[in-house]
Amino acid sequence: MTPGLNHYLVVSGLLFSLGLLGVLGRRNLLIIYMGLELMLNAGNLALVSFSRFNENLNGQVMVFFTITVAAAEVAVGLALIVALYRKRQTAHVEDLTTLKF
Amino acid sequence: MVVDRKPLNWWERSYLPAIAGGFRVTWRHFANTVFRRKSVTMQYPEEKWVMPEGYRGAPYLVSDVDGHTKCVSCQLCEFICPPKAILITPPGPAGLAPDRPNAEKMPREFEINMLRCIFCGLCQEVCPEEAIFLQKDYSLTGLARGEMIYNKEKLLKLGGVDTGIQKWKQKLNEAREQEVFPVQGS
Amino acid sequence: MFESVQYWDPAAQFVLFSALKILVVFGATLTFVSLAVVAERRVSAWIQDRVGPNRVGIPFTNIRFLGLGQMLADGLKFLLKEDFTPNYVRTVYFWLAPAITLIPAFLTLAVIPFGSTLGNPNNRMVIANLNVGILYTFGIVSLGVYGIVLAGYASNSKYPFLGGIRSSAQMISYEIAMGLSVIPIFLLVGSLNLGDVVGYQSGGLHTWLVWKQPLAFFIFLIAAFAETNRLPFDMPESESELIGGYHTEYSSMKFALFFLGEYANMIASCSMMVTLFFGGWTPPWGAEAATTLWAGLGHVACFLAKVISMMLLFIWVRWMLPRFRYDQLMDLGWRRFIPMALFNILVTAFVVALWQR
Amino acid sequence: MNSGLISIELGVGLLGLIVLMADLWIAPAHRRYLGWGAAAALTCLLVFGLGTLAPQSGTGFSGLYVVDPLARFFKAFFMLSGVVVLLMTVEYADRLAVGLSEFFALTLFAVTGMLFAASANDLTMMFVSLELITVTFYVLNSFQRGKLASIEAGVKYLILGALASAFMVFGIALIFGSANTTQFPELALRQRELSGSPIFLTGLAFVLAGLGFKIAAVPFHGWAPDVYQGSPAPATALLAVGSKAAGFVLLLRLLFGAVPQIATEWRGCLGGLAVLSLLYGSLGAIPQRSVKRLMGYSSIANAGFLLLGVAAVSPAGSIAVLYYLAAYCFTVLAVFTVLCVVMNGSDADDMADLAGLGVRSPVLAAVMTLALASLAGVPPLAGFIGKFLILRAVIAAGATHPGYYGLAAVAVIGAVISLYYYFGIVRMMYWGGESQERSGIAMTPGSGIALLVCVVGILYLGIAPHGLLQLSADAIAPLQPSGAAVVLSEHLGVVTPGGASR
Amino acid sequence: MLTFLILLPLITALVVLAIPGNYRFIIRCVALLGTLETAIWAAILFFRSIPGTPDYQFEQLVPWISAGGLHVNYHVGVDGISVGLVLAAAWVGFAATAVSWDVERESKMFYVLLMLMISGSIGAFASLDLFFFYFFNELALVPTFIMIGVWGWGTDRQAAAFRITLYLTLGALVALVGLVALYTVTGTLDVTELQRQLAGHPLPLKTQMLVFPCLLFGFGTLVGLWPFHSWAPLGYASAPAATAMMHAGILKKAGLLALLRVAWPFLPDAVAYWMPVLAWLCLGNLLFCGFVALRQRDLNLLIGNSSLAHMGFAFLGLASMNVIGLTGTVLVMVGHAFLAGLSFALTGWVRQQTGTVEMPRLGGLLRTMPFIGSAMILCFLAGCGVPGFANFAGELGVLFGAWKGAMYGLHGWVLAAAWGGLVIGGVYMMRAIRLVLHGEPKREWAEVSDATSGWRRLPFVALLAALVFFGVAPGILTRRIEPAVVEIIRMAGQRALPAAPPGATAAMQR
Amino acid sequence: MPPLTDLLFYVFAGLTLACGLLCVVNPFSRNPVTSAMFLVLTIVSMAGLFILLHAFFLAAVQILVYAGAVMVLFLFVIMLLDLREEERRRIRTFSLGTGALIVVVVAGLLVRVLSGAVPVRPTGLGVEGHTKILGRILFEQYVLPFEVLSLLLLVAMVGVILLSKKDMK
Repeated sequence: MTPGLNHYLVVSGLLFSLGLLGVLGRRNLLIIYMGLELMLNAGNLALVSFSRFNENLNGQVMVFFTITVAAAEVAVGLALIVALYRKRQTAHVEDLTTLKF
Repeated sequence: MVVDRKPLNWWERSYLPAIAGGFRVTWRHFANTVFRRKSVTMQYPEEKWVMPEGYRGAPYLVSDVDGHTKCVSCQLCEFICPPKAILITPPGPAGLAPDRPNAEKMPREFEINMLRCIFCGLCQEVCPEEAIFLQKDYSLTGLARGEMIYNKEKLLKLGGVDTGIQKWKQKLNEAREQEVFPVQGS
Repeated sequence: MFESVQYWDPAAQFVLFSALKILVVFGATLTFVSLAVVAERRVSAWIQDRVGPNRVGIPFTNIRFLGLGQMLADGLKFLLKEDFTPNYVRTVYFWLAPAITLIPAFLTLAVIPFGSTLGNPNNRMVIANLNVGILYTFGIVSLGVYGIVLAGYASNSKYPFLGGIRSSAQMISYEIAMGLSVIPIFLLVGSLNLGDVVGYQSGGLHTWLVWKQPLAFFIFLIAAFAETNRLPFDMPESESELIGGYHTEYSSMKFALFFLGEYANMIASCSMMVTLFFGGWTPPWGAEAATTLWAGLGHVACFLAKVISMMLLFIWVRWMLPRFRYDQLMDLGWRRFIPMALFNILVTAFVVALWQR
Repeated sequence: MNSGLISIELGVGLLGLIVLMADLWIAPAHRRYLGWGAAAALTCLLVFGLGTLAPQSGTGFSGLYVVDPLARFFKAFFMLSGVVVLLMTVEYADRLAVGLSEFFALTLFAVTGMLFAASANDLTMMFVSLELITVTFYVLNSFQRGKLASIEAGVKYLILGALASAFMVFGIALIFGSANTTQFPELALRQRELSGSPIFLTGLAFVLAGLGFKIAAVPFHGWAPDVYQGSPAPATALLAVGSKAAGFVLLLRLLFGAVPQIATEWRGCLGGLAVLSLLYGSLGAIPQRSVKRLMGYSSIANAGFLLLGVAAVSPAGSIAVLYYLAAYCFTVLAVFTVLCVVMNGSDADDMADLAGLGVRSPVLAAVMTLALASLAGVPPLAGFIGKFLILRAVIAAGATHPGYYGLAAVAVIGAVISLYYYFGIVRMMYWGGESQERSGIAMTPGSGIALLVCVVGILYLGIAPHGLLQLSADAIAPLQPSGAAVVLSEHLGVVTPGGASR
Repeated sequence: MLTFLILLPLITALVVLAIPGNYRFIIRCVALLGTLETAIWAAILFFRSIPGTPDYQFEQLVPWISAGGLHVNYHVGVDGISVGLVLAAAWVGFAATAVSWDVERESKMFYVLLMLMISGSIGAFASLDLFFFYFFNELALVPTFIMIGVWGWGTDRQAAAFRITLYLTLGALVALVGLVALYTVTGTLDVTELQRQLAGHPLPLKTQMLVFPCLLFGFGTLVGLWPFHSWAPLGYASAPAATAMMHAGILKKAGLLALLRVAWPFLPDAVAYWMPVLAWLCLGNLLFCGFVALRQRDLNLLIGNSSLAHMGFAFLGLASMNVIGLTGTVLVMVGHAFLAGLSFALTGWVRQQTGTVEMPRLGGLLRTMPFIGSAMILCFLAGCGVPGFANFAGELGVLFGAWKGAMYGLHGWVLAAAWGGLVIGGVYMMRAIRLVLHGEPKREWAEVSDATSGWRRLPFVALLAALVFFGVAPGILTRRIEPAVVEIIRMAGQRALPAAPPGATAAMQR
Repeated sequence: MPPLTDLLFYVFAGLTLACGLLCVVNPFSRNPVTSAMFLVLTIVSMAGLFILLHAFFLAAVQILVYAGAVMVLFLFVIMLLDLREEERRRIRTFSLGTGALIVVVVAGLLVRVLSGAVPVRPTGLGVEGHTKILGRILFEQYVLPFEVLSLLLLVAMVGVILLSKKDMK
């Protein structure tokens, strides 16, 4: 069966869900962050496939923006995680307990 | 003491002159080697280095003009040897060698472990009989460790006959000179 | 035999030629790598007033053609040595790393036009004629760092680790300078396709982009040194500090893969430089795409000659400059070359805009 | 390209760059003057920029960017809060170990992002400007690297912010795919056919989830209390005011500018979220001891109030949201400025540290009381008018659906609870226990000006709301009450000028 | 004129603010002068108002907001109902300022807040725009919380402050919801505008049924309608005298006024529907609070509960829905304003002198402080509804009204119970007199002093005089009240649907 | 050759999903490095999908930026932090289960909604991601977001330096 728009979209939807699974299910900040990257990528895939099948290149431009934003976010985020690790020797969500009541 | 760095001007700080200099130097060497064949490397097994005077290689035993071993088993060299490469077996109570009854104590066995020897030359320094010399050999090879322990025969063979230095003649001359030493006045 | 091919289905022809090209390029690169190793040793020797390895020729004869048999000997040695895996390493990554290092280096070569044609205009002498050739190259090159990082990580030992960290930082940093430095080229050429870049320079020596973009070339060259971890930027390996860096724990064939990777990277960089700045396969007097087999081969030879010259430059530089300190390296990359490259882009863009108006 | 349209954004962005560069030549001891300079310059931009530079309305950059009264309203809003936050930062400078000028610059960049957000007329522009805000806040929140709390705040904001971005990207993808455009006006043209497309609706829901994060509405609220507590006070203030307002302006534009019909269909959902936010925020705030954390919960509750205004799906509701935001801006800024000044010595922000403030500094205590009273909705302060407008909008919408009366009831309950916890702080200030500290509190001129601005704002908005109300009414004009909204107001037969239409 | 009255305390507050905090004497003098002037002007206003007309007088209208679909004007004016209340507010305000002479702590803030309260209450009574009514009401309410919290008495004053804050805010907000709902339907909050708009076009029943409960429970809470009353005694017990005077005496009446102004004329169907409920609830006030008052040991709690009981009378009058009942209610409101002011002033004096208001601990105060004691007896007598005081006329009116209303649906039991409430009132008042004033003076209270100087006596005398004056000549009030009440009844007469029992309309028309 | 590209779609899609799954929940290893490597594989397979969708430029950018820079940064950080202790932590079955439940719901919803997707303009062969056209759109239509992004990158740069500089001052 020739893959059409919906095939690509289902892949992207599943990828999004996988990323969400990583965010919700895992406790390691780095892996959570990777899950977030997966979700962003799922968005990219959806954009590119729409862009292809709708014959509208604007979606690809949006992907370009997304990738850039993701890169910036990752840079800041990893710097933050490293700062956290320096302070607390952990990269685990459960250890973020300073701010509770 | 603090040595201030030489302040660089703008042009120097771009490091381009230094880089160009580097290119020049390396190019000179390259060209010398390739085009003028001025490489410093010898084609070793074919060409060999001519040892300079005074080169100190492996220590070998020498025999005197009569072809006799000069060593008298005093064991000073064995004692002084830093890596303990020398092993001397003195003649012991069994008596003197039958071939040289006049000699004092010719070693029954004299071994140098060339794997250990560091060519320091202390044995030569210390030898009262001038029986051991550092010679020009530097490339000692063997197929087994055992081969690298040179025994007396091998050492003597490699060492050859020493004609230049005759210690006892010297001593004799010195003794003679001492006889006219003004003793009586004392 | 060749004649019969011409009557095949075009697609089949395409596949056949592509496969052939891939085979040839792969084989040639491997040969080139071993040659480069020998060449490096010999040139090094010459620069240091030595002779270098000149004895190993054809075995069991006295024929020693410049010692080129050394490359076989080296290869044999790598193959036959004991392959040693320390028991504290992370095994999977330890095995993965050398392979990851090697693959990108070869993949990079896919987009480089190493000749015009072999007479048939349909078969261009490039494995993949991509519109985004240069981006592809940079993408693949950027993957190369994984091998080194993983090697450092997998070795589970401090020197390889430091080497891996240094290397990844160095490669990421210089990738930026490198990428920025080539942008003016594409501003001038107007296409990301490397074939077009070569076409732009096909008018002869004076059309080579190195004259128009000396600064870009300069930056690219130095970034290439850093990307290939060559002296004076071989911090990741730096024998005197890190006893070999990321490949300290490697031996035998796995080490050989790193070695191959390094030289293949070097070849790739040189090919890139030749393509971007020195007219690619065009001879210095300029040329159109070849129409005969021999002209085509001549172009390939021309390309190879240029690449070899660039490689010699690499080798030459190795003996010229001392190793930089790590902070100096980073300083150079971030605070000198990136601004310079940006400046270059601005100026070029300005000029191009003026010129087009 | 009519780049004159973005002159304000350019100005603020350049100002940030200048601050960043000026840092190189300014001795560390004098860096705080940079804040003064930045605040002054921003004020100039606010006055001249909105007055002369970009008075024209218009659409630019191929429809991605629009300057209309709504945008201008929010631009003024953002710049004003930027000025106050800068002044606040000057007060806070001693506690930022390093990078003071970077803090100023980042504040300015965040404001730039907000300015762009105010004018975003396209999903791409919306995404990009929101990301500019968000990423800036990652840094601002964790600015006190030495404090674990600050870093944790940053990390929490980071994870949830990135999650929101991911949702937004996916949502934008789906909207783009089903509508083949990302521009709001074009979406508005096609909304009738799109409202039947499940992909479009899913995408819209995802984008709204992303915006929900920005405004800290339940269930995207998880970060707010922690982040508010952990972050440096100026960052929190900007987060509370600017980021939330940016979220709301985009929400308004998206819901009413692009898909009013769907907004009407989804009003129940919006109302539900509003109720949840209100109750969660109000109830969560009760046991808090940390003032900043309390403000975090209060911010959730206020998001609930604002969402009520949105859920009303009427011009009145939008006006109310705008007015409420303006009131909220002054009030929250006042609270955080006072916190900045009071907490100067200690870094803690426990409520007990406020004990005896009434004695130590009657002025600060009075301002704080005023601000809290305004937050609680006590007349004649700004907050009251805001709450009144929201209530009015909700009750007016009640004619279309009786569920709105329930919303009004929840609003009342929320307001009462909020009064409880706000007055908890007031009580602490005036007759709360014995504080060890008896010394007076010095206030720098910077925070003095900031407080003055806030107090004047609170009182002005409370006593003479006409001007701002007119502005808000003008501002929401571009959100054409097309389609459903018109039907709605006709059905209501309300809000007709003069009131004598019957 | 009215604006001037509203502004006068505000200006005084500003002047006080400008005086440095340690010039206490000057602050007090300024505050006293300001309130005295207000009181005098209020009296002038009262006597210059024309009796016998339902029209609003001294009207003033300034446009305030007319943007964003919101149209609110600053609109003040008084009719017969509110003019008395304005007078009472100013008068009690003056008395409250006078009895606060001895406040030492943070006296500046105290006076400022007090001025705000006075200004707010006058404003609330004078507002003809419900938005401003709410506005002024809250302006007067908020200082209450602070004053109780800061200057209050007793250990649980914070709890009291919190409870009063929460209850009153909740009430205010619920009322606000009602007002907003009214506004969304009519588009205006101006009472005159509403009257004009709704004349002949009564609101739909649905709206009425929506708005009325909000108003009833909102304002009911403000007034202290059972069972939302529990804040009141506690709050009064903790509040400083002046606050309690202002709040119990004046502010509560704002809620009643709003009900009278808005609920009765504009929402008659809903009123009719809720009438029985209201009646039973006011019984709660009358009997429950009365019984609670019987059991009190604390004089302030007793007075607080008794004032709730009085509010019960007011509600009863409202529930009766006829001219005499409503007039009685207004009379009760005015009378109780003075009465509550006076009683809290007196207990404030006692508490300040003795430090306690526990009735069993006091005793024989009539001997040690004859003036205060006498005033207290008079005051308590007034509280029982003894003729000659203002309350008597009001309570009588209410009971008559209720009697009449019984024909229209008010349960007979309610009426009987109201009489019972009157009796209970007598009982606890007498008990208080016995416990506090009579008997042997205790030795621990030998040192206490009476209000001796003329200045000290002035507030008590003023309030007593007012009580007696309106008790003796209620006609001065009723002449002004009746036309306004008639107008209200007339408005209420136009009902959306003829659901009332046959005789009702006639009864209401009377 | 259409069948080949179809086949490639299934290969790349399968790879993408499988590697994505192994990235977030790997039953064999909880080592973050493994996750990161699988994420790299995911990204590379996605680049393959991009190529199938004729988005060559984006495929290259995807590899260049994501695989080449972002993920290296990830690896870098993972290596900097000594996370071996993390691997030994007990998995919270409950939270994982709850998360999985939510995810299943979301996934179900998405798949149901998305499987019915049809192109809005289903005619034609579609546009190729020619770099030139893309560049034109980017710099003409989307120049403003592009410039905003540049500011964003500046902010990120400043932020990273602030956050990770050793002891400043």
